[in-house]
Amino acid sequence: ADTIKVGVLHSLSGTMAISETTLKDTVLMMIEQQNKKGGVLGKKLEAVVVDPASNWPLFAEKAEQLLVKDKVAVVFGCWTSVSRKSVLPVFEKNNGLLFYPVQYEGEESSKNVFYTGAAPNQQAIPAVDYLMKDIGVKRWVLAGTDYVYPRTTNKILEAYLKAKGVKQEDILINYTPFGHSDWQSIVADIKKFGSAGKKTAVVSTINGDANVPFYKELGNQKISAEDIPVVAFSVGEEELSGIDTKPLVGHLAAWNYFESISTPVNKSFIKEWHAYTKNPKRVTNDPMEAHVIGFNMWVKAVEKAKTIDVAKVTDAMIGIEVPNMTGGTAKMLANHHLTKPVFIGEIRADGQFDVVWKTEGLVPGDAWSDYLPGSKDIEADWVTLKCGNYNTKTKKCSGQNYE
Amino acid sequence: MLTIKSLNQFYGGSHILWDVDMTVPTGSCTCLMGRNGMGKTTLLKCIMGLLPTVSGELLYDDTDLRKISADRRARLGVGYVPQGREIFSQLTVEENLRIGLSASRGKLKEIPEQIFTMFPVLKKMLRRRGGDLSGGQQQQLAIGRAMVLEPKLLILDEPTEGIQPNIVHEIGDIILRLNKEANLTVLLVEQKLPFARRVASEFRIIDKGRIVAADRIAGLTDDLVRHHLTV
Amino acid sequence: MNASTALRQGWQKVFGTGARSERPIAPDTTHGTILYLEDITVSFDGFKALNALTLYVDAGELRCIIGPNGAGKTTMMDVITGKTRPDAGSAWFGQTIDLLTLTEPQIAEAGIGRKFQKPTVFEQHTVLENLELAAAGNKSIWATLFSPLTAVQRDRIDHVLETVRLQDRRDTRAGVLSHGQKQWLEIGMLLMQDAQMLLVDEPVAGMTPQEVERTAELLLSLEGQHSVVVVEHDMNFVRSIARKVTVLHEGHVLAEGTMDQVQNDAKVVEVYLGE
Amino acid sequence: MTRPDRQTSVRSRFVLAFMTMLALLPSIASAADANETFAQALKPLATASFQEKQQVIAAIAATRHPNARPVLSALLEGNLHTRDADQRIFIVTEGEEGLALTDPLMLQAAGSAPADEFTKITTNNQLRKALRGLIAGFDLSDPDAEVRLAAVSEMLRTLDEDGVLILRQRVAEESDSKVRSAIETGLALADLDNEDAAVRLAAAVRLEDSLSPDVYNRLKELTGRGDDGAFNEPDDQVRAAAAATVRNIDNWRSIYGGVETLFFGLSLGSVLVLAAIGLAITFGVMGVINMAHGELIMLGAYTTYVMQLLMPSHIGASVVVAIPMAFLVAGTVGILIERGVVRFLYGRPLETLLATFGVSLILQQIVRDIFTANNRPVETPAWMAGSWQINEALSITYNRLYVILFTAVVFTVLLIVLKKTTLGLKVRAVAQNRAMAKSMGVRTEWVDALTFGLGSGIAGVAGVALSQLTNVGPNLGQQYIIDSFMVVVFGGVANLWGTLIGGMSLGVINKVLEPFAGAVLAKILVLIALILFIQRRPRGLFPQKGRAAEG
Amino acid sequence: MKPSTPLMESLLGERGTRIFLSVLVATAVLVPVLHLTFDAGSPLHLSSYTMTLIGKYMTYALLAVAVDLVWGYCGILSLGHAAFFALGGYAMGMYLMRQIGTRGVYADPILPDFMVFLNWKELPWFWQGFDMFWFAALMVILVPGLLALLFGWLAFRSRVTGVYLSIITQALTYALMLAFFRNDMGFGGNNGLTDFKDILGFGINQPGTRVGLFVASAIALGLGYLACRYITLSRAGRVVQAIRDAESRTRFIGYRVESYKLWVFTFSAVLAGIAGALYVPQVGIINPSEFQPINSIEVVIWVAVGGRGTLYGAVAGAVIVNYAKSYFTAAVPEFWLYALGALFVLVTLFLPRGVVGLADRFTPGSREPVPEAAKA
Ligand SMILES: Nc1ncnc2c1ncn2[C@@H]1O[C@H](COP(=O)(O)OP(=O)(O)OP(=O)(O)O)[C@@H](O)[C@H]1O
Ligand SMILES: Nc1ncnc2c1ncn2[C@@H]1O[C@H](COP(=O)(O)OP(=O)(O)OP(=O)(O)O)[C@@H](O)[C@H]1O
Ligand SMILES: NC(N)=O
Ligand SMILES: [Mg+2]
Ligand SMILES: [Mg+2]
Repeated sequence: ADTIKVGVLHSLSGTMAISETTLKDTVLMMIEQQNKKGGVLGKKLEAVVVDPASNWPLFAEKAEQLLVKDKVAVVFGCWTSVSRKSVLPVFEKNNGLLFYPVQYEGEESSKNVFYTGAAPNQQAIPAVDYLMKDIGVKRWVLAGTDYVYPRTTNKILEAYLKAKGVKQEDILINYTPFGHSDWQSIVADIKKFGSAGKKTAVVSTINGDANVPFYKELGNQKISAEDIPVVAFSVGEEELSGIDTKPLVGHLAAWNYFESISTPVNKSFIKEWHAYTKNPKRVTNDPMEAHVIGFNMWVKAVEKAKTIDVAKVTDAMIGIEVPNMTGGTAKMLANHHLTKPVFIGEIRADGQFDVVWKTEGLVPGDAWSDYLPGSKDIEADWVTLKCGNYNTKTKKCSGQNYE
Repeated sequence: MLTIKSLNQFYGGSHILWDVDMTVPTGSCTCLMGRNGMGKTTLLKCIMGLLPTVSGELLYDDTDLRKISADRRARLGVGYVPQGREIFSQLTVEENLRIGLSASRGKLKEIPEQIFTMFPVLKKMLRRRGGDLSGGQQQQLAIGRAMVLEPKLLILDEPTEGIQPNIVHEIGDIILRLNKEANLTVLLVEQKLPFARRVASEFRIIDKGRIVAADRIAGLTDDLVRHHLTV
Repeated sequence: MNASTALRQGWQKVFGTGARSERPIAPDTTHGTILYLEDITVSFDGFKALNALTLYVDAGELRCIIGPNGAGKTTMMDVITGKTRPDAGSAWFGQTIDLLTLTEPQIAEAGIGRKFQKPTVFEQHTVLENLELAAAGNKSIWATLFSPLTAVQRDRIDHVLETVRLQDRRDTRAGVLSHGQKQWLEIGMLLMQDAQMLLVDEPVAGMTPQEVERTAELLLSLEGQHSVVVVEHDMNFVRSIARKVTVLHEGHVLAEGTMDQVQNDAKVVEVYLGE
Repeated sequence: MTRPDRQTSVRSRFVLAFMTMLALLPSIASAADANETFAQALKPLATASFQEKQQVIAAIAATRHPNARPVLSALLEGNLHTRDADQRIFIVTEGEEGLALTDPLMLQAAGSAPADEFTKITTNNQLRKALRGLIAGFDLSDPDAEVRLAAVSEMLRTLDEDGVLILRQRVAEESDSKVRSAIETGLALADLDNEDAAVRLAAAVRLEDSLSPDVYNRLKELTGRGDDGAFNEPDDQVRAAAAATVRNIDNWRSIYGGVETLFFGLSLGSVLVLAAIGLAITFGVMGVINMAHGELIMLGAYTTYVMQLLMPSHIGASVVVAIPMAFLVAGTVGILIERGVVRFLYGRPLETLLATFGVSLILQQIVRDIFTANNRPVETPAWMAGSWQINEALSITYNRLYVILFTAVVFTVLLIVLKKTTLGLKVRAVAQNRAMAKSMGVRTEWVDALTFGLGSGIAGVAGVALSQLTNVGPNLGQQYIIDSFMVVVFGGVANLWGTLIGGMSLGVINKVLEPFAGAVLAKILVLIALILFIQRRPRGLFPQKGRAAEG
Repeated sequence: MKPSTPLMESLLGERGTRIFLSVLVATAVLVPVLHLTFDAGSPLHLSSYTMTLIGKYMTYALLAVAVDLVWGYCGILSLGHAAFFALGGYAMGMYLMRQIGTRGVYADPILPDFMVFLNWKELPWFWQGFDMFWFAALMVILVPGLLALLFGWLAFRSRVTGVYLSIITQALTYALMLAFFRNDMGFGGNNGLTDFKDILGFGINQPGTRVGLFVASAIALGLGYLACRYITLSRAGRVVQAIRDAESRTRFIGYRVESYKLWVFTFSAVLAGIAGALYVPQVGIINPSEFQPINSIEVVIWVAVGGRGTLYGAVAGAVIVNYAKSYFTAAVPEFWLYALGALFVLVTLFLPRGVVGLADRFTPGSREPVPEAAKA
């Protein structure tokens, strides 16, 4: 073929379209720009866009279609963990290559996937450190949507907090279903929990659509960021652009990227994005940065390997460095995760974030959490161990789904 | 009042009415007769506009009914009492009667008292759901309901079916009275010969979708009856 | 009790279908009376449609019931067939069967068939299928699923088709039949059921005089083997078949006797017959 | 010390300075000196870290300079900027051409300049909280009692020894009884630390009627034992008084908790009713299984958004204007659906399901193409924001309150239309027997279109309300369609009252269960209850009765 | 195929059925052959993608046939059949999960991965036995069957009909969805069950296994279809249709309506469960979104598109709608909802008897158009 095909596997309809449509556009923009630069290995890139429609089995079907029928060289896609889990066997079976751009719960490292979003240690732990040390939070509400990412993150946080001496009665854990829209009782509970005289914060792993009514209710029940700050891991600029942010000023989010971080790279990226979408108000966000990083890394790896052959490209990927958009460098680690800076931002009235804290340097992504009993002995290393889940105790590699 | 020329009607593939020619003279009480399944109800529904007609003419005075929807026919003064009563079963008796008010020719505001004089049982049961009435009560309601329209032409499909004898008799009186005094033209489908003979001034016989006999009621001979109305 | 009987009994309990072939219960008419209705009262929102109605029907009798519209005739049939539960009173089929404790299909199974006032047939089924559905026999799932109609049943269908003169309509969908044809079909279904007791609500409504005559003949022919209760407003028809006539009025029996007696009863004339 | 609070240090420094200044008042230095001090205090703001800013603002407040308050509020509101060129600080307001500058020393206009030459002096939560406390210190002597009351409440949020001092000063002068009472509560709280048991007792008694969580926490602590096993409060009497008050608050709290749960339930219920009530017409009365109902709600919500875009400076009014607009938009689309699709399907209700499902997919995608897949921000007008604080244990959010009232209004209007107008009668007649209604002269086509339009319009109106509670996005409709059908059916098809009672009771039951079972399990339990309830009443809460309904 | 016995004759005595069965047999033979005998380069090669896709459609078709049986023939509009499908799928998924054994990422011999990282210490009781295929297979039938039996028994006994029944079936699947979403339930929460390794000892991604699953789906569809066809042809089938059209009338001629309904409902639920069980190993995941109420509604829509009340119509509808979905989401990913939406609207307006109605229209001697019974 005279083009190299790039698969884009993001929901354009259904519940996840809200988040994923932007990522599709991001990849298309990257492809367009790369083609302007002459493509890759002298060939133009050609995007193959499909719509898995927020339907998890359909993700698997579409992934297989991209790999088997369209024979794409690489796929950028997925948002929810379940969609990733659904396509994982397909990528392993057909030896495909997936770039997954969203912060997630960790506990995974596949030969065929590169995780360009944050692992829990690149988001949750630093955020809690900040609240504990800088804000003096003593009481914790861990509120999340009931699925793996919040469950795991909260498990990790709970273990972490307890290790730091927080008592059980000072932790309130609450799970709600996807799209939960009636937050009255829960917010009232949080209010009560927070009125016990100790500084209280909410760590929110509430996902997607449920956030809007949640924040609205916070505002209406007059829970201000000054009294009970909420730090969110799934609320970025994109989500805020759908919320009236005035009542939310001061609430927090932890990410590896904020649109408001003013670096030359970021400024020019935002400009290109506005030009590409023909919408000067279109915001950027963390998963977009992840895709940009992932895309640039892939291009670099292909050029290094001089082929699009998946095995060679995956080998070449490790150690690749590309600049991130906040002034640092993203490096692909042997566990298929990245090094990332962590920022805490406070929501501004205009829906952007003011960075109020950041980590000293870059945090390397950890696929297997050190705070979970089941996974603290597991390691991922695709260079020396050639394994995504190597048990350092039993010295065995498990869970491999290929060959 | 009503002139029908070469009317044809089909249900799906089957031809039900064959070139029906029929007139209903103004001021008459015309009785349409025929065995079961010969197309009487079908013909009435065509006149009312509830079934499409494939070809033919349908004149009401000088208006071509075929171009007009059923509800306009009703507002032009065609009242219909269907076979099987077709009461609005979840509406109360009163509501069943009120439906016709805004379409009545006199733009009535209230249900005319005359209806309750005809059918006193309706007055007693104003608040009851139409569907709860007994069969005969429903039949009375159906007639009363059509009367609210103050029709010029009243179409009745077996109106005495299921009604107790003394009220059947009364209905006969009422039809006669309306026909004579209020100058109401009546088109009646009726199986009961004595009743037909008593109230009708004209008769038409339909057989296998065709009109096979038409005359003054006096001309309804036993021979005709035997020929067309027995099995 | 071993596992398989337990399983079968479980199945029967849930799906309510044993491999019963004979009637589970049959009316015991040793006293000559097949239907006992005593002090039946049915009220709707305070209105008494039946008011302490007491009525007995003899085995093999042909009984006519007349009465003004709204007298409670149809309601009475509803009570007998299990459609309406009375507020008070008792209803027995023969000596032993308490109708008030049975469901509609159990009552039908016990031997009471009914023709409705408004003809109700299975509109999507053909005439033949309608009759087939009504055919007497084992109506359990097992039977209908695995055993086809018997030759006897098929002969019976042909016979009934002829009786109701719908032979050339046998493969027509019942829904397209005219009103009168549906009446006949329903009578046919009643015949197929081969019930001990037939409740016939206004069978001749919408029929031509000749058909009325034929219906009368038909009903008379059933007399003896079957008990028949007929409700009609067509006095000519009633006269032609009447043995004993019961007049209902406002939910209870106003008069009972031969046609002549009833016809000359002043009260009956006043509320029902007119002049 | 009362509380180990971050603000303590800031406050104490400020109060110390303040007290000193009060003492020195007669001999206060010249105005020029004062300005100089103020300018000096202000200067470090330009470069300070968040930590340092805490001290800087305390110092600013301590100057008691007349401009201190305006400067601090400017900082709080994000209107204090530094000029990048010379690090000078200005109070700015956004003007037509860049920023309008005000000199903080003189409070005089200092021209305007392009925005990109300035950097905002940022604040964070802790700073803002401290700022509010400091500003409140200035407001204690405001002539307006409301302002004073707010200032006291603000101070109570961060009360410490120094705050107590200020309040003690103020209480003597305070003329307004409400303000004084608020101050006294604060002081009584402080008195609980007094060494004199009698004072503590008096304070505990003084707090008897309070419902404040601060009081509760403090008293609760008094009744307990410390780590060493000794009572936190050595005096029996004080402890008894405290315990009594704690019990009292507990009692009231559980009562108000019940009221709150009921309110939550009614408000959830009214959302369900609003979403369902249009369906009660199109489905309940007309028998159309309108799968696009949710999308009609969605259109109403988007209409609200568009109205806000059209009248950005009248957000309060935009929501009101959106109501008739949403009715028109959704109603018109409803009529189009009826004329274009549904009317060919009367008598085939199940096929309306198929066709309207198709319509709903199309509507979703249209919205996605026009407004993108993202949620759209709909602002809450000021009059709907916040909550009505009935007392310290009970507050009711305004937006929910309005939604409940709104539901009541919509319901009443609809009830009147259906029960009292001939349209209502005709609708029901047509729904039951179309051919016969025609024969009675009813213009069925009109009635169909109007009724469907009415039901759709109401759905749109529901969308306006929902836009105030939840996401305005292409999936909005999908969230409510299932619940809507459930409510209508639970209530008993074709009965408006059923929809009302059904929706409300589902809401209340859900909210009563939620505290015990959690949100998910509560919902599951409600669904199971619904299934079991239908066993008891196979035709819903208000079934259609009579012979006809039995079939 | 030549009908040999009278039974065969009547089973196959319908053109649609004959066409459907021929196509099915041809597919069941040709697809594996094309897949296995030609290698990837050959133009005749049929990719595993295509085969899996067709296999998936066949399980959907079986689900559609099950729904058509209850809805098209018995008039029970079940908006909960996706639940039975999903339960069958979960039963199979649990078996597949347990087959992973120590090959999970945490290498726990007993606990599935999701339990390990959520800190579960032992296998919950309801996971016992699923390591055995026969047990799982039994559960595939029993779980949906017993649930349908219990639910149907409650509902039919109280004579819940029409929309009321539809809505409570919907409530059932909705409640199950919420329950399965809960991680505490022990079914893997939102992620569900995935990462399967093998089935009956064969690697789940091996071409041979894939072919096996494909053929099994074809056989299940064929047998399920014939069973339903047999039922609808039998006298019981006519009773069931009578119940659909006039329930109370059926009672008065002596049929135990509740028992018939319960039986059909349960049977249909079992078919749905089997379909789900075959679906899961082919798509590689089962999670609570399969319980979404909208899924059940979609199944009803497949049936309506194909033509309610004809079993082959249900099959056609399932395949057409799902193929359209597969095709449109790739060909016009940004506009496919317009296409699918328009398809639904147009089919309703212009093909009142579904797609097969269109075919019948050109077939001489087919039954005259049936005006739909006006009731749900
Ligand atoms: N909807 C329909 N579809 C097809 N055929 C029909 C339909 N309705 C009636 N028919 C047929 O049309 C013929 C005429 O029916 P119609 O109801 O007009 O008869 P009728 O003269 O009124 O009989 P009756 O005295 O029994 O009421 C009958 O043979 C009937 O089977
Ligand atoms: N469900 C109900 N609700 C209220 N009233 C009812 C109900 N069912 C019947 N009725 C009333 O009970 C009375 C008896 O009705 P029923 O149908 O038994 O009369 P009938 O003797 O069969 O009359 P007809 O000869 O007119 O058929 C009537 O007045 C009727 O209005
Ligand atoms: N990986 C997430 N955020 O689902
Ligand atoms: Mg007729
Ligand atoms: Mg009667």
